[in-house]
Order: sequence, then C-alpha cells, then structure tokens
Amino acid sequence: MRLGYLVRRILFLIAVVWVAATIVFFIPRLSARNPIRERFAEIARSTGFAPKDLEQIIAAYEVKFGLDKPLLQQYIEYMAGVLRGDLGPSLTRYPKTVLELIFSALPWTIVLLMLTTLISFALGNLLGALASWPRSPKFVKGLMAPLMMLQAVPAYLLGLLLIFFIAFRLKLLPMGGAYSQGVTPSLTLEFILDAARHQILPAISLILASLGFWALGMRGMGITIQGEDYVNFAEHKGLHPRTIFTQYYVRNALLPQITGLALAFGSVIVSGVLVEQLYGLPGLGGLLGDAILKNDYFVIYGITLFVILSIAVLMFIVDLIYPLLDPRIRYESR
Amino acid sequence: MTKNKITRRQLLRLSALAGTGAVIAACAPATPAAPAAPAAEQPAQPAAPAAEATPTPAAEAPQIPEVPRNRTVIMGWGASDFDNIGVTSPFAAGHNHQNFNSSLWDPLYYWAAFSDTVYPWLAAGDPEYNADFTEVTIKLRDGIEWSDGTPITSKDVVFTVNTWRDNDKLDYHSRVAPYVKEAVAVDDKTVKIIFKQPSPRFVFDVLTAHFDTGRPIVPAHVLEKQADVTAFPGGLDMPHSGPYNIVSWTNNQKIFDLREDWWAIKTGFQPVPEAKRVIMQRIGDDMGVVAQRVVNNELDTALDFRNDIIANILKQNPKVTTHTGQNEPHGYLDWWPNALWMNLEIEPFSDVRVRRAINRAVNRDQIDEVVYGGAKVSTIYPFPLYPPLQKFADSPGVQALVEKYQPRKFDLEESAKLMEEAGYKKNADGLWEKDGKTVPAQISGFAGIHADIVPVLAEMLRQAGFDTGEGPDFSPEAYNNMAQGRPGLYMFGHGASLRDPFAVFELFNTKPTGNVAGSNNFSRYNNPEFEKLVLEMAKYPAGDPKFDELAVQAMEFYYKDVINVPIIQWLHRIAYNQTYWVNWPTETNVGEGYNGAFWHWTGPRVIAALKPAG
Amino acid sequence: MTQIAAVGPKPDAQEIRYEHPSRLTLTRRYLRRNKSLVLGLAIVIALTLFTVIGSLTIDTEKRAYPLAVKPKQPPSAEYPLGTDFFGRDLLAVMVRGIWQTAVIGLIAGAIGTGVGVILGFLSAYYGGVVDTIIRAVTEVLLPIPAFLILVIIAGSIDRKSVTIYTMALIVSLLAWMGPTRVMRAQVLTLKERLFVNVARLSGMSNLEIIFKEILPNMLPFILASFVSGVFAGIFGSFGLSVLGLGPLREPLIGNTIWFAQQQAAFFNGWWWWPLWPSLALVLIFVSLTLINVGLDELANPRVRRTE
Amino acid sequence: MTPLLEFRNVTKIYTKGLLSRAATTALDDVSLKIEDDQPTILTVAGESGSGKTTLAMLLLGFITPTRGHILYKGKDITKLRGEEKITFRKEVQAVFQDPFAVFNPFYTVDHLLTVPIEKFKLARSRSEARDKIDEALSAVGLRPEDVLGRFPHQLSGGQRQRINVARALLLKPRLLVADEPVSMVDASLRATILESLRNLNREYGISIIYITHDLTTAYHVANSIIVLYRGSVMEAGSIDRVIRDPQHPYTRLLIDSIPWPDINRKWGQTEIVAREQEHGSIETGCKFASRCPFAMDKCRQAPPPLYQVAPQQVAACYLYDQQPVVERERLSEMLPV
Repeated sequence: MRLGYLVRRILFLIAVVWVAATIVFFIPRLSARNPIRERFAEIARSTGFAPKDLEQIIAAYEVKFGLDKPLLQQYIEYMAGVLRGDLGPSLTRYPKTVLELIFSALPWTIVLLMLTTLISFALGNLLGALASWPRSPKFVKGLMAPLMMLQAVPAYLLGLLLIFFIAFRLKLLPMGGAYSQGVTPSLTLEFILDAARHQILPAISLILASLGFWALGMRGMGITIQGEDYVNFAEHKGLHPRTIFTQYYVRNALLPQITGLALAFGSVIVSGVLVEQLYGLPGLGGLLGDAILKNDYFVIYGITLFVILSIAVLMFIVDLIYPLLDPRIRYESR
Repeated sequence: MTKNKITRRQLLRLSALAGTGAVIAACAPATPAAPAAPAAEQPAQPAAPAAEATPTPAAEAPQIPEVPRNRTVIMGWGASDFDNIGVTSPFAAGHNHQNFNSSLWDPLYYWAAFSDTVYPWLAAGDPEYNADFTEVTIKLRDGIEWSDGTPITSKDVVFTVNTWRDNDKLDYHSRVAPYVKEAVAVDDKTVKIIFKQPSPRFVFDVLTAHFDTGRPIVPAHVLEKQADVTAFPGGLDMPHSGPYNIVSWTNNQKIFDLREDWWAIKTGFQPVPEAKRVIMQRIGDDMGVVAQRVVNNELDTALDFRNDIIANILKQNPKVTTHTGQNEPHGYLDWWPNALWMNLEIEPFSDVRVRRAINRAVNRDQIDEVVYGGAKVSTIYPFPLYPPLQKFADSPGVQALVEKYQPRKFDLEESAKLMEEAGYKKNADGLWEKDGKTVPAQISGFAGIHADIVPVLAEMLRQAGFDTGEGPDFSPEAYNNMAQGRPGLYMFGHGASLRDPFAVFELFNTKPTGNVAGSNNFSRYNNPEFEKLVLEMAKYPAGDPKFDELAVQAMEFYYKDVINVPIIQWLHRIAYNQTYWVNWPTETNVGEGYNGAFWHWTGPRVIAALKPAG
Repeated sequence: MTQIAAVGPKPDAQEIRYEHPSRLTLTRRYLRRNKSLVLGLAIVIALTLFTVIGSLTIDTEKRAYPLAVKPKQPPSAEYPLGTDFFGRDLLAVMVRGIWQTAVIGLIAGAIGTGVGVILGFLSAYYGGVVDTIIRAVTEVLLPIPAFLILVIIAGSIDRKSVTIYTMALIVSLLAWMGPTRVMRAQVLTLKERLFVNVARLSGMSNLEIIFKEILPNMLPFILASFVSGVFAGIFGSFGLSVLGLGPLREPLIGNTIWFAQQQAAFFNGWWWWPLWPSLALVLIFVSLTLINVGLDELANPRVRRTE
Repeated sequence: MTPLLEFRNVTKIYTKGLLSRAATTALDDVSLKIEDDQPTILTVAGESGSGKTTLAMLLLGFITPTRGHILYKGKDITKLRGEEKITFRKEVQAVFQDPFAVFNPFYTVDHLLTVPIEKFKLARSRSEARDKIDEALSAVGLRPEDVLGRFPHQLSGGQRQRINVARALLLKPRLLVADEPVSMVDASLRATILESLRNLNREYGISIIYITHDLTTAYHVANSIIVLYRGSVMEAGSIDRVIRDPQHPYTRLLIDSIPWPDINRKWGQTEIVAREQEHGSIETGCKFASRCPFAMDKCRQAPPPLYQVAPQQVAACYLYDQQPVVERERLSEMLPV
C-alpha cells in the first residue's frame, strides 16, 4: 500500500503544479498587453526614438517567440517545452533565457529566503514552545504579545521602517543592494561577509514578520500537548524537565509545524517579491516583480512554476519524512 | 532551415560565436557551478581583462585589479537596465546606451549643449555639405582604431550608415532610409554620403552624439560577419572604440575600467582620464534611499532627483553640489519638454474645443508653486528654451501668436464654455458628459519621474470636470498605449528640437520624414497644409530668414489646433558629490559645455573631465 | 442479588441552585476573560469611530485629494495629521483611506467566506461527487501562493479599470479555498454530533438542520474565517498598491505609503506622511489578529482552559 | 396483527471507502418484533462494537440496512413519506447515552423541548406548550424554573439526562430507544432515571428498547434480553433466565465479569482464552470461537443456529446442538413481554 500512497501523492503533486501552471499560463494572456511592443516602446522612450517599422519588428519577434500561434497550441508547446526543461526566452530581456535569469537570481533568493525561513522557524518554534511551557520564565510569555503584533505587520512595512531607523538614521547597515559597490562576486570570505551585511535588514524584516506565526502555532500546539497523558506520565516518572521539554514536548508539538514549513517557503518567496524590490536585491522576487510589471510571460511562467514546484516537492518531502519523525503515522501499513 | 544540416551562414555564425562570443557562455549562468569560459579561447586582447562577468556569487570569478576609491566614480542607476547583461553592440536588439554603455562607443561628432559646440571626434573636421545639401563629405581622424587594434576606417562608417538604411530592424532605419541614397568610401579616411533630397541636418541629427540621440560608428569587421546583427549581443569583449572596457557585469552592478590603449590617449588627442574605474550601481525604486546614499558618499552621482530631495541632499552634505550649486533650481534645462499628448483622431479629442478646454484647465502657476517649489518650470512651448530656441520664442512673430492664443491662460469659465459649445454637460459627479460618455482623461505618466506632477495635473483636470478615472497610470504599458493611440492623456517628454524648431514640427507631421523622434507623432495630427509647410522647411538650414518665416507659420498651427498641451520643461537635478571627484559640469564651470547627465551619449565626456578631489 | 432496589423519582433538593444569568451577562462575563477579543474589537470600534466621525466632520470629498490644502505641512492645530506633498489633508486621507481599505477587506472577506461556507456545506452535507470535485479543486488550489496569482492578475488587467471594487474582487478570487476546507471539516464533525440526530427526531428537515442546528454552531468559525478573509483582503490589496498596481486617486492605506515613498518622504523629513498609514495598517492588522485569536479561544475551549 | 416494529433479517455492513475492501459487519441477519399491544422493555446487551448502537441507529432511521427490512407498523421505514414519516418520527424516539451531546450548545435547553412541540404540533398555544413542558419536567423530578432558560453546560449531567427523559415523556412515543441512558450519569441518579423509564413503559404503554453493556441495570428494568456479539445474536430470552442461568459461553463471560454483590462469587472465573482477533478478517464460523474456551472444530466452520435451551431462552452455540433449533425469524417469540 505504501507504493500506492506514493503514486497517489506524486499524482497530486503533478496535479497541483499542472493546474497552477495552467492558470498562470492563461492569466497574462487574457490582457491586451503586448510585452514585446512594450519593450520596444521602452527602448524607444529611453533612447528618444521610435523606429518607424516598429510593428514589423514586433511581428518578427512574435513569430520568433511563437506568440503568433493559436493560444492553445502555444500552451501545448510551452508545456512540452517545460517537460524538456526548456522554459523559453525572456521576452523583455531577449537573448536571455528564462532559465538563465532564474539561475542568476536564485542564489540570492536561496540565501535570503531559505535562511530567514529556517531561522524564523527555529527561533519561532523555540519561543512558542517556551511560552507554553509552564516552567519557563515569565518574560518569554510576555514576548508573545509583541510577536503576535509583528506577525500582523507586512514584511514590506517592517522593511520600510528598518531602512528608516537602522540604515537612514543610525547608519548601522547598508540601505540596499546585494553587496558593496565595486566588489565583484566571488567565493572569498570578504565577499560573503559583505553580502551578508547587506542581507541583514531584509532578513530581519522577513524574520520579524514570520516569527510570530511559528511562535503562536507552536504555543497552541504546546498547550494542547501539555494536557496529554504521556507528558503527565513523564513528569510523574520524575524525568528531568529538560528531557521532558525536548523529548516529549517539542518533538511532538513540532510535527504539525513542519507541514507548515513547506507552505511557508512558498509564501516567503512571495513576500520576498516586495522585500527584494524594496531593498533592490537581484533575487527571484525582484525578477518576478519586474517581469509582472513588464508582462514578460515566460519569466512569469518560469518563476511561478519554479516556486510552485518547490512548494509541491517540499510538501511531498515533508509527507515522506513525517513518519520518520512521528512513529504513530504509518501510511496504510498493512 | 533544416535541422540536421548546418548551413554556411550558421557555420559562420558559429565560428563568430567561438571567436568573439565566448563571453556569452561566461555570462550565461545556465550552469552555475561551471567555471567561467576559459580565457584562452578569447581573442588576444592584452589590455582588456578576461571576461569574468559571473552573475552568480557561486561561480569563481578572476579578481579584477584593485582601484583606489578616489580613482573610482560610482554612479547610481535604475534597476531594470542591469538585466540585459552582455548586450553591448549598438545594433543589438535591447541595446541601451544609458547604463554607461555609451563609454564603449565613439561617435563621429559630439555636441555640447551649453556651449552649442560640435566637437569632431572620430571625424577630422566639420562635415562638408555641397551647396544644395544633397551630399556630405566626412574626413576621419588619423590613428583611430578599435580596441582589438584594427584601424577605424571609412569602411566602418559606410557599413554603419548603409546598414541603417537597409536593415529595418534597426532603430535608426527610418531616420536614414528616407534620406540616404548611399554612403561610399572615397578612400580609407574619407566618406561621402549621397542624399535623396536636401538634408542640411543629417550629420547633426544622426552622426552627432547629443543627449540620447545620434549614434556611434560600429565595427564593420565584427558585425558584417553576423547573419542577424540585431540578434548578436556583442558581449563584454566586443571590439569597440570608446575609452572603457566592461570588466564585470552582474545584475547588481557594472564595472568599467579605463582602457589605456584607447586611440585618443595613444594619439594624444585626449588627456588620460583620471577616472580609472566607473561603477554603475543598481539602485532600488526608493529615491529617498538613493539620496541618502549620495549623502553618505556611497554614490558620486545618480540619476536626477525631484525638487525637494535635491535640496535636502545639499542640506545634509555640503560636499554635494548641483548644476546651479546651492541655488534654486538645482538643475539645468533638459532637452525633454513634457506635454499632455492625446490622439487627435479619436473622440472626443478630435474636437479642438475639448483640447482647448483641457489647456485652459491647466494652472501652470500652481504647478510651478506646488510641484517645483516656485521654480519657473512650466512652459507653453514644445521645445527646450536653449539659447537659439529662446531667441525664436522671443521673436515678434511667436510673441504675437502667444498674445493671440494665450496658451498660458488658466480659465475654468472659458474651459467650461468650450465644453458646453462642444455639447457637453456636467453630470452628477461634476464631470463633463456627452451621450453618456465622459472625457477619457486618465493621465498616464512614467513611474518615478512623473509621480509628482501627474497626480497634481490629474486633480486640476478633474476639478475642471474631466474624468481622470481611477487616478494616474504609471504602468510600463503607458508609452505603448500612447503609441497605439489609445484613449487617455499621456504625459510624455519628447526630445526633438535642440538648435532650431524644425525637429518638433516634423514630430507633429503625419508623414515622418525622419527626425529625432522618429515616427513619434503620437498626436496623429493630420493637416496637409502643415505637412507642406514642414516639407518646405526641411530644405533650409537654421538661420535662413525663409526658415524663420515658415517656422512662425508652423507655430500658429501648434497653438491654433492644440496639437498637444505643453506642461513643463524638464530640469535635470543631478547631485554631484565632490568628496572624491571635482570638476563636475556646472553653471559656473561650463568646461566644454556638456550637460551633466552621465547616462546620455555625452556621459563619457562628463566623466573624462572629472578630477580627483584634494 | 436484588440489593439494588428500584428507586422512585425523588425531588433533588440537594442539587445546587444556579443563578440565572442572562445571555448579555454571560457574554459580558465571557468577554472579561477573552481579552484578545475585547482589545481587538476595541481597536476596530475606535477605527470605525475615527472614520465615521471623521467623514461627518471633515469635507473628505475635497480634502482627501490633491491641491486642497497647503502642501508639506507638519502636524499642527490646523492640520492635526499634517499635509502631504500634493496638498492633501492627511486627516481626511486617513478617514477616507481607512474606510476604503476596509471596504476592500470586507468585500473580499465576505465573498471568500460566503463562497467557502456554501461550498463547504455542499461538499460535506451532500458528499459524493460534489464533495469529490469541490475537495479536489480546493486541495489542488490551496498550495498555490495566492498573492503570486493576485499580482499576476493585477499586472495583467487594464490599469484603467482598476477600482477599489475590482481590487476587492481580484483579492477574493483566491480567498475561498481556505474557508471551504475549514467549513467542510466543521460540517463533517457537526453533522455527526448527536444533537443533529436529536433534531431529526424532533422532526426537523435537512434544511432546518443546516440552518438552525449546524450553522449557529459554526458562527465562530465563519466569523474567524471572515476576519481572516478581511485580513487577507487588506494584506493583498496593500501588497498590490505598494507595487503601484492599485487605483491611485482614491486614498488607500497602501497607495498613501506608495506616494510617500515615491516622494522620498522620510528623506525629505516629512515623517508624518508615511507614519499615519503605517500606523493605521498596523492597527488594523493587529486588531484583526487579536479578534481571530479571541475567536479561536471561543471555538477551541481547550486553548481557553489553560489561559 | 401487524407488529409495531419489525426487523426482517437486517444486516448492516460498513465499508471504509470506495476503494477499500475492508468491511465490518455491524449487524448480522437480525430479526426482531415488537408487538403493538404488549408494551415491553427489551434489553439489547453487548460489549462495545457488538452492534447494539447500530441497531438503535437503524431503528431510528438514521442509517439504512445493507440487507433486510425494517418495518414500522408494517411499512418499510426507508419508504415512509409525508404524514407517515412525521408519525414515525413522533412515535419512535430516543434517549441517548451522552447527556451533553444531545444538546445544541448554541441554544438553551428549552430548544430540546420546544422544537418537537412545534414540529409535531403538540400544543395549540404557547402557554399550553409551557404547561406540557412543566408537566414533563416535573414528572422526571425536575423543577422547571431550575432548568429552563439555561445552557446545557450550566446543568449537571443528571439534570440533562432527565430533561432527555422528559422530552420522551412529552412526545409520548410508541417506542423509545434508550441507548445506554445511565452510563454517563452519577450512580446516585441512575435509579431515578431508570425508574422514570419504567414509568414510561408502565403508565404510558411505551415499548422501550434498552441498549446497554451493563447487565445489572438491564436486569432491573427489562423483561427480556438479546445478547449481541459482533453483530450476531448469541443468546436471547427472558431476562431472568438469561441473567440467572446464562447458557452461551459469551453470556457467561459477561455475567461473570459483573462485580455481583455476593462475596462468595469470584470474579472472572471463566478463563478468557485468547485476545480478540482483528475485525474484518474473513470468518465462516461462530464469531466467538476465537475467544471461546469450549470452541470445537465445527464452531469454526459454520455459525451455529439458535437452539432453544429453555422455554424462554435461546443460545447460538453448538454446545446445545441436541436442543431444538429455533429459526432466526422466530426469535421474538422467545422473548417475554
């Protein structure tokens, strides 16, 4: 049965990605906007000159990118391309391809968003667990209220305020950019430290905005677990409080949180759109925001696919490792 | 083309790619783990460091040499231009000179706006037109060469001009094709361009670099090998003529290093620029942050600021100066007069009374006061008031027209009267309505730079009863919507006339005969009389009395028919940080007379003049 | 073996007499315990009063738009919240902006919850193919980040037609899956509850059972879902308007911040301009979160117990 | 004469899902009659999972049988429509085990009493309704002013359960299903509630099906008993006979585990041989065989029929295969009223 479950799970994963890809494929195409025309218009604007034969140039590029074909055919061809690992060219940054753009932006997003999500997850869960733990000091419980407030504030707004206070007024950290000017990206310690310094403010705004989510969720879970017999039993057995806290308490409360983690990666990429734009970071979020403004279909498709695929795969992985963490769960193990 | 056979053209292209385009592989981060393309495959180019543009920090990048801060100019530039990494060829689709790519290419001539001087650059002297302006001869300077050591010859000029004429995918095709019969190389150093009709402005308009217009000469020996010159991006080590090499280009920043073997240094034509390195730094959308970085000396200059911001920069950092120093208006007059454009072919803008009513609803004094802190920026002219054009505006003929049509008059009653004459009535929302339709007066503008003026303008029109919709539209499709002639009002700055008013009249002409703004006749103004006038005017150079007479007549059409509604002259309020660099071009330090916008084709001249501070 | 004697009914005099509190008293007593709910509601009421009194006393039709008052004035007796670059009275902007932002949230919340309740009920009560379809669609759509789709939609539609209402509709397009899932699960649990059977024994019809027995018990969930919907609606519309994708004339919290940022308000020292909308946004979000925590306590007594 | 209620070879099988083959037989070929003119109290006893609650749910029409028919006054209850259905609803009522869960927490306890009055038009006016409610509450020993207008959680378990009984009283059904009505009530109140039920039977002629796992209370209220084990009838008959002299090994086991107030009697004398097998496995023989200390080979081959072990007692066990066989359909004849 385990195999059957696996197959069903994979089919679900494929369905999610396929539906999302399909929705995202058609939405931008419903609009009257033409990214190629807009792109040439933009060049014409910034160079003070619109070529007379703009329409012909646009038509030529439409043929080149296959945009002249019936929409359904384009859809099928695009999907076929996706299966071959070809995400198509960027319409507004041709000759760049979507894959090239994604790969050049990805490291920044991975470093910033993955790291902040993990830090936020670890810290938030720890705080939440401590807050629900009857023996923990009072100030930890007092932290919950501000965390809840922060969770309600969009990361963008936090970012704005952090720039103003930390970077603007106190001049403690850089206001934006991925690394200092004049530095070339390399794998030296110097560069990594410099890049890290630039990531601190965006990271803090993302962490603060999501910390409360984990903390509150964990606290709720912890409170529920507190009443469970095995915790009481462990206490009566005279186990060391720390052992009870880590072995019985955190471990059991953490499980449902891990499921949330997969979804959180997705939402964090999305809130990253705003934060990356705010800080002028060259990650996926900024790329996506720019592509949406310019209606660069293929880049939008590519990044959305990438994001949704990551979420789906993460959900899948979480599902698979769940039984390892929780011995109570065996998928139809008969 | 069949899939399995490599055609000759493809073979050529492949070999070209292998030769000059190895850099594309280096730029293409499809495989982030792979090391940059081996430098050995690249053509010998001793001075130019190997292309190490590696957009991913994960990839190994050869270190570029250290350059001290006081030999480095750091400039802030908008985000989106960083992403066409590797597109350096002026003929490539998507080429943009504004992110200092202009420093790779030398033109035949430079024009300095503030001294009204044309400087022969690759050319050895002024162009020699024949008497009826049907031919021009240009001589090239001695010792000019591409960065790969190949001499720049008349062959390159001929290739450049004739390719413009023949390739309709090139932006200057429509600027060249109607005029140029043929460009021919008389000898290695002499080019003759034969026109189809008298073209007294051709060399200035097309072959002279000014602001964002005029184009450089491209290397024939590289581009003639390309099957499709618009598809060839160029890459970081494309042989070029200008003083800098791009040594690093990521989506975060671009680094340009001075090329010591630049022909102008080798021949002694120009002194060695002090700026050994120029960095274009990607900046976000928040101009407050950009301003603060100028204050913090992180940036030496950045693209132009709004009125209040530049004043605050000056307040916070005394080392920062502007074109007018510490004085208002902190900027210089750009070539970019902004007007409200609309499609005259569609209802209701086809009715001249509606256009007049819109013009009457614009309170230009209030614009000066509210948006520009009292600076006299608002305008009634469709051209920048540079000295020769100011002279034209002040001429008795034009002044009589201003007296007659009163384009500056703000008069809501007269506006209402015109609307009523046109058959409009105010509806319950206080908006003009006819046959159930309001006037589609939503104003589109450019994000960022129009974010201050457009909301104010929209409110003025709304108060006068024009339906400005859900507010301004700053989306990127605005320009395209205007070009497509969609309903609405478009705040658009048109660069056209620089030395005489001809270009702007040509702009309004239905049949583009080739002008600075190309076929940018967004008004779709169609008047055979006007057309005839413009065609006649084309034959006379500026200063000819006949030209002035015709220009005044054309001006009357502009006011009488309200081809567009002139709003403001654009001021470039550029911050010059003198902490590391001095000798920026200002009112009191005109120098050779170039305007201070580093993103223009003339930007390299501004940077070349800089001197290290202290 | 017959020691357990049959005992007749006897009046239970020893049973404790209970006081007889009214529903109001009970509610009040409950609210005293549920501080989050009270605080959240208090903020919402304060904001509502601010907009209601504000729009009654200030000419927001005029003062909330450009060119109405002297621009760039710091807060003063004349302009309690100051004025912005465009000559808008920020007090009027906030009165109108908070209201219109709330309208977007309310519409989005109502549509999302309404659709969720209907689909949830259909799915859980009738089961079968209906359930399978609704559940499949919901499950597949849920992992797709809604804001991503929102931004793509907002970026695709004609900017000229973006009003606060279209914005609300866009935001609510993807706001129904969560409620559907919650409602379905709730109905499934509730319909197995014994009182539903008793109601059937009492002669109630299916529809009566849905509306009179099940629905009232779902009120905390419906309310919580509505509050989350409002939250998501405002969050989404804020995200769209700080990207400049929303309407720009009508004052909203998001576009007020966008305008302030466009004019570099912090840098120019006009701190009050972005401050008020930021504060309002924080207040709205915090109050909604508090209300939801309160509703959670109401619906899950287990959490309540250990408070 | 048509019986009030009749089960004709009713079988209920639960399946897990559309695709799953695992199925549980909750009730296996049960036939039963309750006569109209002879109000009785019938106990249905068994452990949890024995099918007794399924029987109640089937009887109330909440679920439909997989095989067989349930007839009310001669009509299949799944086919009742209109007036007949309302009558069925009114005349067949229940008192449930959990005295809290039957109340909708959203309403005051009044809701439980007013809704049926309104739906079955039991009163012409509000005051009449109030009188009826007062009467019913008083009959179960509650003072109306103590309980009316309260929310369920404000009342004690005993009060709530008596309101349930009062509800049954109010409706005056013909048949009452009492599903473990006292198992969640304090011991001190059990007697009161059971007495109320007996009164219903005696004074109003209401037949009661008393579902329980607790043979002690059954012994006190019921006339007859059916012992179910995993959906099948193990033993049935007069309550006195079955409790005092159980014949089926399963019934013996049940009665043996009751802590009788008899110090000479030891608990748990009968040995439990094996743990119950997992449900759902395919069985052909006696369902109790796996736990039965007397299990024989034939026990595992075919399910034993009912053997008449006494005039009012039958047992489904091969130990009595010398006794005459009673057809399943005639089970009710073995039950005294």
